[in-house]
Amino acid sequence: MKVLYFAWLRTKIGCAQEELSPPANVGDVAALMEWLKGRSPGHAEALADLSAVRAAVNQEFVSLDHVLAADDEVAMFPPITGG
Amino acid sequence: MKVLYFAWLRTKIGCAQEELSPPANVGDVAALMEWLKGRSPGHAEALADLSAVRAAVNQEFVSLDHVLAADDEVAMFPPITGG
Amino acid sequence: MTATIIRVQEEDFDVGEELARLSEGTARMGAVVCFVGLVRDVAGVDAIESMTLEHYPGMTEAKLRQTVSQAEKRWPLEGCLVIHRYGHLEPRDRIVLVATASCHRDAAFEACRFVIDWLKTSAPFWKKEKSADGEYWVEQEHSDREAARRWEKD
Amino acid sequence: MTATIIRVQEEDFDVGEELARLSEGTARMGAVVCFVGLVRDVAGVDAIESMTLEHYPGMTEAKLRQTVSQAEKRWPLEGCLVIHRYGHLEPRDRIVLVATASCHRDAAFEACRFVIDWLKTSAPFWKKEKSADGEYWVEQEHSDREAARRWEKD
Repeated sequence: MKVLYFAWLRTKIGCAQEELSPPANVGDVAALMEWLKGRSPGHAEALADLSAVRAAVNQEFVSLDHVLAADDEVAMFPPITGG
Repeated sequence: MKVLYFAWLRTKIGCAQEELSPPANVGDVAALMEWLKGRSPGHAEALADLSAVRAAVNQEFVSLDHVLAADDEVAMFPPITGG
Repeated sequence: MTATIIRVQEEDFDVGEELARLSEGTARMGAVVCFVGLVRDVAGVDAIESMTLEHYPGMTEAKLRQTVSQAEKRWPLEGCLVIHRYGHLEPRDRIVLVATASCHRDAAFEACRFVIDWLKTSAPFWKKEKSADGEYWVEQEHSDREAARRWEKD
Repeated sequence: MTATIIRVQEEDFDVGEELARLSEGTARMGAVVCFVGLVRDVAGVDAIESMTLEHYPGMTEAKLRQTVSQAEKRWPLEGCLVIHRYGHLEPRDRIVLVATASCHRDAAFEACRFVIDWLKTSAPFWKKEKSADGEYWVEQEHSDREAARRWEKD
């Protein structure tokens, strides 16, 4: 599973992209975020308030209960501010 | 009084601008148009249907009952089609 | 502070250059909206070969100034630009450019729409189109009168 | 027949050239509406020195294509162009260009507004502003969410 971080999630985590194999009980995006918090203090800080985090799976916006597959590309980021 | 014609009024009348001194009983724009019809068959044809004619006095749109002064600049034209 | 540019001219204009000129001297404008009117090659069923735009020099400029000044009263604009051409034009030629600049896009969009809608029924221009059947003066479109009238209700 | 141009790039763009490219190959478009978003030198009370725009390569282009394709379904467009920059930007720099072309101005205005409103909440870009106080990530504006939501009602 490829996990991408953007904007302040990237700067807090200190990394733009990770190749990960979460355990089988990590079934959806919310569970993945909980699991990621254990990887480092940076992950824990970036994912402390999930109401401020948005996600995309395979480049489509999804809600946190979106079910994950092993080869998904998962992105985490704050609300977007383009234009 | 300066009288200007635009678009098909100009082509029917065959002239873009006339310097005229209408008689004292020509008090408003409608009366001026009636009086102009007597000047030539072109004028009569151009001003035959006043519902198709618009007017401006001193470069402001006016209705046909607008009262005229001797040194007014009066323009006659069809509904505008710019832009 | 508002930059106001109004020009009535026979020559073509460069949209990029004109927009750049509008935003000279200020970094407060976050949004520029522009409308470009082009000569189409069809009108109804007829193929248009060319077009001639006649106008009323003096009154045209005055009416454009009035329109822009109304827009500047109604919306917080940082700049407003109107260029309208006259004379001989061919399909694809630019006829008119309206550009409005504001801090935010709402005002810029609304003001641009207002200026072009209002211009279409208040600036003294007349179009003559030339097709294979000959030349004829274009009639005013009902939709243009309605579009202008909409702004009177507010 | 519709010309669709979507680009995500670091370099600046020339509005005049891009609009000319949009209208190449057709004389059916009578109306082109464009929106240009510029970097302002203030945000709230802070003076902005510069800005960095980060995006999600791949998803950005996909989202822009989806947005344009929705606009093309909703309005009779002859062309639609979106160019969005990323990277380092300074006050007065162009950020985004949206241009829509149609036979008539109603469709062009509405579609242009739709694309910029929709893009603001669906294209994955994030702005970081730099002021005298340091660098901070910009928060999404409530008004942008509302502007995008308006189009969902129809």
